[in-house]
Amino acid sequence: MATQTSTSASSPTQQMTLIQAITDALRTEMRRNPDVVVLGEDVGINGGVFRATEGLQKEFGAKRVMDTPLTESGIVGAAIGMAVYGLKPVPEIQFSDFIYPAFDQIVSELAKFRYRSGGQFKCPLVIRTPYGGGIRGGLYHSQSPEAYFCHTPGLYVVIPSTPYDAKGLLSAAIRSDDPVIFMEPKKIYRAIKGEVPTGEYTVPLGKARVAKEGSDLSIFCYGAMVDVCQKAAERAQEDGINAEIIDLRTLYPVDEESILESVKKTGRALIVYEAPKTCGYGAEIAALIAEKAVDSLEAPVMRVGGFDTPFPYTLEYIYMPHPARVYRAITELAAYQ
Amino acid sequence: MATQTSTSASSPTQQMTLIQAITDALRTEMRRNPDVVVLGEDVGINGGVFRATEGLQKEFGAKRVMDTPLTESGIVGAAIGMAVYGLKPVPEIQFSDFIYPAFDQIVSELAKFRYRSGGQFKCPLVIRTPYGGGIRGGLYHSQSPEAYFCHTPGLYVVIPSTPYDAKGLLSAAIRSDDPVIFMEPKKIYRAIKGEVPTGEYTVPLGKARVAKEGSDLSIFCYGAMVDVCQKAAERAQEDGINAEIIDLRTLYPVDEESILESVKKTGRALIVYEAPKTCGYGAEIAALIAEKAVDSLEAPVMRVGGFDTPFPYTLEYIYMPHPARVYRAITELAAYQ
Amino acid sequence: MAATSGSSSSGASNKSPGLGGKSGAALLQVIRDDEQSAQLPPGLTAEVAKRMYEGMIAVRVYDERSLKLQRSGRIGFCVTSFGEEATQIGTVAALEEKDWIYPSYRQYGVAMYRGVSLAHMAAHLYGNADDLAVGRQMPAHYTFADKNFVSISSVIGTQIIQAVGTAMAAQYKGDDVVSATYFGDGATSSNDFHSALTFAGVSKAPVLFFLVNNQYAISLPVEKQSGLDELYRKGLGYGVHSVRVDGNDVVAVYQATKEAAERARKGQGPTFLELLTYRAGSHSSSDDPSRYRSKEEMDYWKSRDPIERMKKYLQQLGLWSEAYETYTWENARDKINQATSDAEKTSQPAWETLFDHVYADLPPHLAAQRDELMKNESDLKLTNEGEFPL
Amino acid sequence: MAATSGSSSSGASNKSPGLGGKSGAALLQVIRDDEQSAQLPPGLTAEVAKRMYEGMIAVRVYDERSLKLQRSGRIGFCVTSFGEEATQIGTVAALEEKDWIYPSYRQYGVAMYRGVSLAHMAAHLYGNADDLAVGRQMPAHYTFADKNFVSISSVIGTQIIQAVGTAMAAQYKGDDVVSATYFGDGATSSNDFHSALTFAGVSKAPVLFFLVNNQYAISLPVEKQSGLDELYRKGLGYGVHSVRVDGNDVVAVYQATKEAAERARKGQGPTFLELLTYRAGSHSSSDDPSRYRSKEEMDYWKSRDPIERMKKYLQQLGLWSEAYETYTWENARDKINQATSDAEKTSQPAWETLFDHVYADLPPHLAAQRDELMKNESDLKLTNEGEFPL
Ligand SMILES: Cc1ncc(C[n+]2csc(CCOP(=O)(O)OP(=O)(O)O)c2C)c(N)n1
Ligand SMILES: Cc1ncc(C[n+]2csc(CCOP(=O)(O)OP(=O)(O)O)c2C)c(N)n1
Ligand SMILES: [Mg+2]
Ligand SMILES: [Mg+2]
Repeated sequence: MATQTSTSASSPTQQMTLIQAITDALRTEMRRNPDVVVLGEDVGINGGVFRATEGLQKEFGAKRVMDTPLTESGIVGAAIGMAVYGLKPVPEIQFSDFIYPAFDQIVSELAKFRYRSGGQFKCPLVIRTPYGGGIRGGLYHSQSPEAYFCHTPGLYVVIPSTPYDAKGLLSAAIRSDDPVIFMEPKKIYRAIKGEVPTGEYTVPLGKARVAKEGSDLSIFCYGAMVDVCQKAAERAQEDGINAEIIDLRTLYPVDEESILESVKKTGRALIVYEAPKTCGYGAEIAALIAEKAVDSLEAPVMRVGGFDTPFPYTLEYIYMPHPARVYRAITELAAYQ
Repeated sequence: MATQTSTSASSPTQQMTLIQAITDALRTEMRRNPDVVVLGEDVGINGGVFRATEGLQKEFGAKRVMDTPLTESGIVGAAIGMAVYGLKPVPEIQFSDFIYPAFDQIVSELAKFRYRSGGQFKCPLVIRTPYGGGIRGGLYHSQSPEAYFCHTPGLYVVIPSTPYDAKGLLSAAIRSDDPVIFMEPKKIYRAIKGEVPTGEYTVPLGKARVAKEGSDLSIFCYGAMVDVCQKAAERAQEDGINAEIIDLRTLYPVDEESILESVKKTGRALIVYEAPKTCGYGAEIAALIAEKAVDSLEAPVMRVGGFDTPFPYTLEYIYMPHPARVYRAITELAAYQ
Repeated sequence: MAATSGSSSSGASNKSPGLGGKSGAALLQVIRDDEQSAQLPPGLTAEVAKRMYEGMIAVRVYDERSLKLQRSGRIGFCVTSFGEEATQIGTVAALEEKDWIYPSYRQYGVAMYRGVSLAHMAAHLYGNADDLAVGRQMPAHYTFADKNFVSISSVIGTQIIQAVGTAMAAQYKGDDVVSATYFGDGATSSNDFHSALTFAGVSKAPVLFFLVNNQYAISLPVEKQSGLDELYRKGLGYGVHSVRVDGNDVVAVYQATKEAAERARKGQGPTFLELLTYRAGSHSSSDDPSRYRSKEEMDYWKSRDPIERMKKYLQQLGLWSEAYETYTWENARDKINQATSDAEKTSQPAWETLFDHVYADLPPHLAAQRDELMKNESDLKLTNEGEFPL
Repeated sequence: MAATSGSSSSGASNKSPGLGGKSGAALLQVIRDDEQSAQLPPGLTAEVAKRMYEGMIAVRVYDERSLKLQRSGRIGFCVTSFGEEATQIGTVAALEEKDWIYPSYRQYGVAMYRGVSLAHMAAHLYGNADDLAVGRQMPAHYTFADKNFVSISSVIGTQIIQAVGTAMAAQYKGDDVVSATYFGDGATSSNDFHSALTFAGVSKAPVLFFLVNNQYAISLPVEKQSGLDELYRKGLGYGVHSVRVDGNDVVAVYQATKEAAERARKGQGPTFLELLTYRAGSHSSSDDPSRYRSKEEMDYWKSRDPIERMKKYLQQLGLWSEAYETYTWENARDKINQATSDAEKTSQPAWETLFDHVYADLPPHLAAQRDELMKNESDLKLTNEGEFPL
């Protein structure tokens, strides 16, 4: 069942942006466990190009917060070697568009290390990487490659949409015994604020979250699209359409139960994601529903995704799913007879 | 509409295995166009580890059939530079499991070159690579990474299942003005034979093929799975279940029309593929059906895929979809009320 | 490359705060600080020398202009190449127009020297309807097919091996074409630096590798990028002929390039040229270098400004006058200001263009997506407001 | 590394048909052809010398056995390391048990020397239920965590950077541990050769790079793999201390490794060791080398067999006898034959094991897939017959 619960301490909270929550998670986990190390391009003295690691090198030193040469394959490969030895590395890939040079290390090595060694070795680590559009980054600073990793057994894929979840999920990822691809919706790094406990807590991996309860149709989304869907759903609410929004949070392995439960309740499903529509992550959710909840369906399973083109610069506002587009899909879906 | 047609010449034919048909396509296109060059690991004097390029270096010389250093990123990157300049390279990646070091060149460069330059530059080329299980290759000589490429706008993804199609599709790919990932089902390289015209011909990209007509349910598959599905369907026929088999041939962009037409006719759909089930290519076909043919559906859209684990060695026979498993899915699907 | 006339070993590397160079290898230089009178090296005409000077000024003016546009919010992003003008102009001046260029985002000066239209350059800064790349890439990702100036990727290093592929293709076709690629010190760590040098070492294809060592990859100083003091030695690890050049000395860059291009044309294979320079500006308009480097260091390198050094050299040669100086700067400013003002008035690319150039022909699924967009959203009042990217 | 006692420059590289080496750099050697009497170099005891000899013989016997099993169809595939025994045994003998090993598929001899159970090795050849990797990988992909012998990937080169990561981790933790990685001449072209050397050059982590230059990558001779004659120079391109060693001279390999490991332990950073050898057998059981290399070349290298050379050396030292020789071979054969016969009787891994070790805990979707498999297919008579892979 989708959940709001967490192992949250009843500690004091503070207003944070999503990126502040991420920095706070890193700081908190590094204080807690001396084996947690951070590495990546510009993560040290510069604090990361988005400032996610701001202040960490100052507090923990250059041996624990390492500026690396410009090789993503090297960053991930070295992190694997560190994790195999027993450290808990949290490498940063500056933009998820630049994760492809490390694809071989991720898909061939990171994901398969435990399996191929019969459980003798493992390399749990967390790759943090900002993803998605909305910052006018054009082709190479906007991509959403989550589907690739969700087709790669051995990995967890996690995407937060709120500051609270960002800290809790990242903390859980760092404590996990499995490798996690932790993708951060950079569009809302600073746009979304919320109360975040200042102490330690985790939000469990593998559990979706009901972002908005509803009964007429179900929207499945994650990351920056949660906010877009919320805006669209609010507008639809004015028309009397009561949409449920499920924030998937962990994309892989996904919380199947929460998805099917919601669809069985509403009979209608819409999946919203930024990546190119074809073979995107939304395809899996649609397929899951078509396989396991087809008898509940009262309408086609709809997808709103990015167009099947590379990501543009000037016209990104029309490329990315926006509230008006999602709203239109909601009304169509609700009206379907 | 799915098609059997092709621009086949009425030339004489010859019995060939699938891999012989591939060699024949390369030879034929190289004779036809001096700009076609072949490069890869062991493709020259050794004729390729599967012998797909056997005899080519002898006929066309070492400048046209180039043995390269051991770097897939280099092979694809250099091929892109050749294609940008006007050659038509046909690089071979020895096993598709080793395509990941070239993932960046494929996803960031090959797929986006035309788009990012506003059509000023293009780099049409054909990456040939054997894929799939069935040769006892274990984790790293068995993978089916097609879904990754089908989520990458700018690419064509093509997989033949018969010698006739292998030659015709490869010839079409080499003549295409777009980059093509041409994946070869190595399990059936030598297991499947057929009549192949010895002259030039092409089989059009973007068109599926009806491998078996039927009315009770539709099976969508490609590559080595076509034969598996055929065996399963024959068995089901004995039970009076008349399955239609669509061999997709071009996975991306896919022949949507043929898929929807078949499902509308049969009302039942099964997708069979070797890759890990989750977020595999079959998810897209299922999603397509759930989106555009939901009203025709009389049963859940079923998928038989590989398990969501890495590919095993000893137990590959139980990992890969086999006729008995597909047969069971067919009977379940046909019986669904 | 010992034969470059006028070249000499220099102590510059020891004086430069941001520089390794402990072992003090020969750095090719022509414009020397201590020279009282100068001579044009054989093969360099006064005309080309002046054209290079003007070329560097044009790049400087273009950078000043685009930074201003970015600061005032008129364009979303920009990259500058302050201090690196000589690495662009000295190289391109020594190449022929038929030679191919695989640049990184910091070498648009190469295209400018080849005479691309400033209107097109400005259109690209704005990503407007006249942009030859149809507003798809962030500014600084130019493409000029008619100048053999290949489309730029943001992904560091990928162009290096492509340049080798083009050189191999030219070799295969028997064309008298050299392929040249530019990349930074950071890029030397990328996968395709390695694949490129490997392929070049084996194929002996006619390719020139211009390593623009500006001593930083965003915030990372070159000492942390490599265990080597002198990056030109990287080329040696692949059996590729390698030289180290003062990248703020446009004449030395020109000379070294000429010699390397000749080698390539004669079938003597690739050359790896380290052009030692300094990124005098910020990495991009999103970057704040005061976070990671000292004022002293920046000041030192300001004193090594390639335009200033060339100016003195021209003065020594008697090729310079006040009027010439004034005209050159003003002329550049006028043309560039004109181009950017025009570009500002041009509208965005049409929405339909989103779907062009994914493939040679529009496939059915993209036609459907386009039609749906145009049908459903063209009356929505959507605009491109938002934050700016890194 | 000039101080290695007994080392000398050799002309071997010029005599060897498969070898570049035009510039004839010093190749470290201890066992010299022309030596009439020999001495043990300081630091090498007679006991270790003999243990190395026995270790090489064990590898040879293991290879002969696995090839026979493969030829007779009892196992699906095998890799041998004929002629490369010294590169495995000379290195591991000079390391400590606490040091970590990141091997390629051709260095199981390293694990054997550390005393792994032959039963486990044989189980892996068969991919049976006793295989520590649960029958998931093709033969030659051993894993022995208790010997710090890390899981092997088929993907060329990926382990090299991982070894550096482990060395950095040891450095971070302050552990006195060296990380050693093995890879071939082909692997020097891989992405992660480059990332590894880059990271090592900068971090100065305690890592040893053993480049087993057996002069072929399947069919590709090393001259086409790199533009360099002497691959050890690759290390210099990263500022990493580099040496070239006769890889068929187990004593030279031992000496060079000892010295490199000491440097690493003292915090003096990584060493890159080219071990020059020759792949005397086929690439794998799927390969036919007669397609791409001459009998003369193979014969020449047979005359440089590392076991034969060590035998002569031991004879010169008076450490050898007929009885010792006979016992050593027979003992190795007995043990290995016993292990493989036992392995043949062991059943396959249970089907359920397919789903283990994907994650630390079995997630719901995998539990469901497992249960479905067991419910629906366990009464089907499926077996693992089929073709063998490359
Ligand atoms: C593969 C990749 N990784 C990371 C980045 C982010 N990034 C953009 S520029 C840059 C530094 C490049 O440094 P260098 O190669 O020295 O070129 P310079 O900017 O100094 O001209 C980085 C890390 C990228 N664009 N591509
Ligand atoms: C990334 C990658 N590309 C291709 C292959 C196929 N392959 C297996 S071994 C090999 C040659 C390796 O040569 P080398 O590194 O010299 O090692 P050797 O086999 O000689 O020990 C190739 C090309 C692979 N396993 N991985
Ligand atoms: Mg730089
Ligand atoms: Mg080799």
